[in-house]
Amino acid sequence: MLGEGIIKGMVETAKNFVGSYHDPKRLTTVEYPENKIPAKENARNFPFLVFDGVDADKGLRCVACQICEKECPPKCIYIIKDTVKKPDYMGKMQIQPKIFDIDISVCMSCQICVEVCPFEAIKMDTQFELSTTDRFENLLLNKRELAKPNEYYHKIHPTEATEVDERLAAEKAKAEAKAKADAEAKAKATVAAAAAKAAPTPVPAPAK
Amino acid sequence: MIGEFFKGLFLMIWKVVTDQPDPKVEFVSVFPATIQPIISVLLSIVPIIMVFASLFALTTLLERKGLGRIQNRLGPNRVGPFGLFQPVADGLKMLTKEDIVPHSADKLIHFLAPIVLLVPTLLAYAVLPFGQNMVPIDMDAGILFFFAVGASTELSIFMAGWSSRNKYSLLGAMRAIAQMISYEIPLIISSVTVIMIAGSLSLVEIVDKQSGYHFGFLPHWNVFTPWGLAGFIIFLIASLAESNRSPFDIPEAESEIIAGHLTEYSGFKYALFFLAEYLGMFAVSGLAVTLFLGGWRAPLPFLEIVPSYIWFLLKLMGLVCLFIWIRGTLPRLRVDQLLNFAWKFMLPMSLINLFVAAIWHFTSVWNFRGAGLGRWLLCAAMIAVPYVWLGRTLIGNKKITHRTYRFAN
Amino acid sequence: METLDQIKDRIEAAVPGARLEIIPNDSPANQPSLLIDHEHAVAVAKFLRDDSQLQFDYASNVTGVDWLDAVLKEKVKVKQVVEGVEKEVEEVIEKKRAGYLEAVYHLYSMELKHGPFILRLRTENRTDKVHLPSLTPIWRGAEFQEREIYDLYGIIFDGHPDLRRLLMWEGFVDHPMRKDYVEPDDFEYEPTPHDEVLERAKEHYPAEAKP
Amino acid sequence: MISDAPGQMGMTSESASQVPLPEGAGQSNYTVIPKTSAEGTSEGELLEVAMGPQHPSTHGVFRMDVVLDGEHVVKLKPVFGYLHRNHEQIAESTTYLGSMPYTDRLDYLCSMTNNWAYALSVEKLAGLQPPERAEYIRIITAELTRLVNHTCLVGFLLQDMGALGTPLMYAFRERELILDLFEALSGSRMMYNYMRFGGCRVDLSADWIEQAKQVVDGYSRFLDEFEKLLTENEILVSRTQGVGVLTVKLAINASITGPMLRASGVNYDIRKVDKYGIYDRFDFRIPLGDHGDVYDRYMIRVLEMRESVKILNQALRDIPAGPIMDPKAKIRGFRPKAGEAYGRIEGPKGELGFYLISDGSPNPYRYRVRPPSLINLTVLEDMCLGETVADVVIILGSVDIVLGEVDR
Amino acid sequence: MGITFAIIAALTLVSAIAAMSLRNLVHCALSLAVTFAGIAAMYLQLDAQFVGFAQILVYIGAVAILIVFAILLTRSSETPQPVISRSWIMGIVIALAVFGVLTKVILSSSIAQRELPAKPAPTVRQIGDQLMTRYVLPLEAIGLLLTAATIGAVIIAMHDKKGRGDGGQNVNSTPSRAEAHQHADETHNLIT
Repeated sequence: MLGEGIIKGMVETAKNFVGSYHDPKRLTTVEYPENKIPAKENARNFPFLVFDGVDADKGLRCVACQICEKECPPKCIYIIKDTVKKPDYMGKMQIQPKIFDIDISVCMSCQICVEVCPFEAIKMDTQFELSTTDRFENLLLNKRELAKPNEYYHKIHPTEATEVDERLAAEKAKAEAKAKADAEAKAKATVAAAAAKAAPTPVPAPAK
Repeated sequence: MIGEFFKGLFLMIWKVVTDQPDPKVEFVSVFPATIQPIISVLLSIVPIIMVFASLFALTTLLERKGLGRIQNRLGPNRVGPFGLFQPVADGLKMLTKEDIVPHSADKLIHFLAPIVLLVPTLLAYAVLPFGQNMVPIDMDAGILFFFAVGASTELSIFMAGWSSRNKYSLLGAMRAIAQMISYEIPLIISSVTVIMIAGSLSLVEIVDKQSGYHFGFLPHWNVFTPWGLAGFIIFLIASLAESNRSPFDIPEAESEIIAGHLTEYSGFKYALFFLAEYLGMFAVSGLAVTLFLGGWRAPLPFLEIVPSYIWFLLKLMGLVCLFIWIRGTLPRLRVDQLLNFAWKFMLPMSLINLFVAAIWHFTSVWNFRGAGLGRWLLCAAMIAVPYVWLGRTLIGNKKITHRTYRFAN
Repeated sequence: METLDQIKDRIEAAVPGARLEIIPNDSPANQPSLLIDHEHAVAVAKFLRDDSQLQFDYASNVTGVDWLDAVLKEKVKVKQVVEGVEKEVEEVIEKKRAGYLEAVYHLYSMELKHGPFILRLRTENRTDKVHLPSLTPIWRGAEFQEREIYDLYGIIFDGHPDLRRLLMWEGFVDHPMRKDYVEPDDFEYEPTPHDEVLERAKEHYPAEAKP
Repeated sequence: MISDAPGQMGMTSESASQVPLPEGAGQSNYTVIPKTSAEGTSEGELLEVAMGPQHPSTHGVFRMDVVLDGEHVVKLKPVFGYLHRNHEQIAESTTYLGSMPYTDRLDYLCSMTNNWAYALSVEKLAGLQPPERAEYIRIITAELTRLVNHTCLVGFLLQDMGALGTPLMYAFRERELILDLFEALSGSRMMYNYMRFGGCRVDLSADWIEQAKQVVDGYSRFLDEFEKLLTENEILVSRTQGVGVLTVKLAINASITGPMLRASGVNYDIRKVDKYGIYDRFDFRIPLGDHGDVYDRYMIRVLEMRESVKILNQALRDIPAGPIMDPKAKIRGFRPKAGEAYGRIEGPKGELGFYLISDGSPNPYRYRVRPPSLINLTVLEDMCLGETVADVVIILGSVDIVLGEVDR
Repeated sequence: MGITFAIIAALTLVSAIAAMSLRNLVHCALSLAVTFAGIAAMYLQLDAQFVGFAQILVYIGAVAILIVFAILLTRSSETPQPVISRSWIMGIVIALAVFGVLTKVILSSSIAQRELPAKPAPTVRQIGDQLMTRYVLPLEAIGLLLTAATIGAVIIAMHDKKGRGDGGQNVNSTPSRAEAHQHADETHNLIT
């Protein structure tokens, strides 16, 4: 207690001083505009809307179910449903949002919209250089600005996107299979009905 | 006329570079006799201000870079290559900032305070021997002059703190004055040892007394004697406190009293305070170099070909780097601890050191075999024993201990 | 730790005249609580703190709850003679309940390391009879929390050493955590996707809010 | 304070200023209170200083109205509410899940433990049981959070002591590594929103566990370095020992929790008492101080970090494979049965509890946070009386507050 | 009697008058410091370096600060008195009389008659030698006096510290929290 502690401390800072020149582990700062830390795969910033295909208007996965709008804790999502169904990129008729706005000055990047979305339509972006000069107009993103292709989603979150695609494909396959089965069943039913019609009098299973 | 002018100028520069005596003579004689004294004075003043002002700029950069590296950061590196123009940018920022004077402030004193601080600080440079043939005034009572002008800076800090009409400023000023007065005493007493041994108040003579080498390599600097080492350390600690540097930056402790007496200053006036503080630090380090580190003398005989002022500046910058290093490491003391330390440790130690220096002086007549070593050890022991004792009592009074901790499962 | 019933009996023995009621809790947490009356609250609290087997020396959480006037629906099994046969029939009885404010204390014991023991105090109504005895003299830890309840719910704690608003500023009139609290509509206008704020701001400042 | 009787001469009737005023300083902001006879013998007058809300060392927008006698504190009143946003009201008007991201913002240095405390309470309310792997993940993240919080706190404390950011920078250097881990796991560096009722949101990868092991290994080296820099430093020791003493009795009675309580010598750690999660499976000890001063609070945190490293080593070694969500848990349409629950955990700052009352609707009827930072401030005045201004700053630093939690 | 002297003398006089007449005590103290500096400058002009520097060191560095501290630390006695005393005529008469008497005495004394000696060049070494040889007894006496004063000051300061009650460590004695402490004390002994 006669100055050794101070000397020890001085030695420690001297070590760090020298270390900062040869030990890159010590120097954690990154000179930002020139160098950037590569984005982590799980990183999230603000939501965007995924669309399939090439046309952002057609391919939007969002069907304007408004669950995210309800669940959003700071209420930064604003959706107005379109009144008519439009064909999506596969040609299937869907309701799409007429207006889909996200106020990213309010959004707190919590990812709850992503979790509650049953259609895998809204995902988190990693883009963070969003500063603008107008905090009202430029930070209110509309549907056009929010829509990003599925390829972009694959680029920023490869693992997750692949999983999502697989799940969607599986669901689709299931749905198709179901539709097929339904169709077949329907067809059968119609056939049966037709057959039944054809034979107006219920003929009990012929015992003959 | 013009030819002579340039010839004189060239001769002066050549003499400065080669470290020859009286460099100004030829150049000054070019001018008419009536203005010669003024020219001569200007030729002494302008380089001092230029050199130390640029040294100030360099040091702010060095400090920020060094602290950055100590803290594992890069430090400023945006303005110019390696951030070299950062001080310029800082200066421009300071100058273009609005000069805010609080509504209820005492305007005149608020305005005068930075000037009153800066002028004595600059005056202190008048007696420092920067090189073999470079001393603005070789005053008979040089060191006394140094301390006299140093003492008058306290008043300006009080002026700054009081005139701002801010509670934090006033607290800061009171702390600053208490601290500076307390540490002036060990500062002066530790330099008295050197004066006593050298037998002169003139700084030039003090440097002259430190010439020569033991065994051909160990210079005759005061720091290599027991009393000199102790005196140097005491002087260094006291000068840290005098220049309000960490760990004695209590007057400006930002976590307690915002910025102390500087709280209500901005823009150019703040820059002046800043400048004066750094200049004060250089001056007091320069004095430490002169008193204990052999002034402008080279550390080894064969290095004497390097101009003397280079050695002075190198030693000065070495001390400044030490200050920066200390600043980057240590937390700040509390006011009462600071004063306790000054009065209960520094003052007795410096008095003991004075006594030891006297012993050293009288034992110089010893001429038996091993006298040098015996003298050295005797003096060292006479310092070390009170150091340990005083250190223990200082700590013992506050019941400070190494602690062990219990653990529960 | 003893069960709540045992503790209740012991308190009744120790503090004669105390009117206690066990409030059940249906959630899986199974943390029933004890409602105590105003007059004996401090005595009961002191008993809980000082009793050697309980030693609830630590008031962890103190909070308020606002219960509005409500209509409670209770299902009661009633024996009825239906078609000549006596049967148990469920009947829904509607009860009107007057609103009240409630202070809830979660007590633990640092000494014996058990808990929680939940204490409830209820005011008589939500408007004027909102006084409760302060338990800060027993547990200093309740000091800021009772101030907070006073601030946000408007329960006045008698015997609190320093009952001032904690979070809202002095001069604020309402109690913002009450269920019927109406947000003021004089905030600074900022366009939001919903623009609800704009609508309300327009009402408040008809002249200024027009863009 | 100007006497109205003109003939009355004497000291008390004069202008009450301690210092002669500069001319034209009529509306000065000085408030000088003449000392009452009960308070002391010295003739000095008291100076009232408002430290904060824009003071550099109040850790946010916190204000202390301090009355000083010279440099000594004779009265101190904390003033809260500058950051008040009625968190509880917001939570009561949103769904159970919707207030999870808001809990991140309570104590923004330890979002993970906030998440856990809230999830724990809701699980108690709804009767959910997270699977084993999720419990392990929770313990890993919570202990990492404890490291982050304590490291930062020690850095801030030294910053308050005037160490010019060096310890703070070292602390932040290490915190950065943990934040990288958290970012890789949850996607965000501070606002994790990671836990869910009945489990966790994302699973750990094997890669992540390896990285975490490296960070944890490096941490004890960092702690050694940190302690070398500071623990024996004479200035630190003399500034902290014997300063801001909190007695055992007062600590318990004032509901102090967390490291502050243990620095006063009370063996009460909810990890041991409640054994929530699966803390009973881990081997760790609770460091206890004997003096209850700032130094003890500092050292307890350093020692707790070492214990956390121990827990982390065990957890990262033993973590089993398996699901991370209770199959009963629902993300959409979560409506717990009517009832109430109080769940609490040992947060890095103390007991963090959530009290919930459900009325069967998707929103909680009552949602209450028990903020350890606020309640630990109860004894601030008691600790500061008689100490100097410089000590007030470090005592406040050693309490460890985050204004997001104090003001909610 | 150069122009330098005139400037210094004027500055000294003006600041001395200001020190007497200004209403703000701190301004007075600062003016007094300027006066001290002026006197030091005069010493320097007379080539008395040591005395000049000692004047600065002692008077500006210590005495002025002492005055300022005294003003700050004592209760303000800034009474709003009129600047000019009612009996100013009497004051002027007395001042003039004193001035006249002093002038008379000085002019009639032997100092005024004596020839100016050749300008000495007293070095610091000479002063030191004189102090240590011829004036050693007065020096020792002054030293003793100052030591006694220092010890006295220390004793007074120590007494004051004790009176303050252990540096304010005694928290329980403050009334604002006594109540709260009572609650804490009511609790039983606890836990280790």
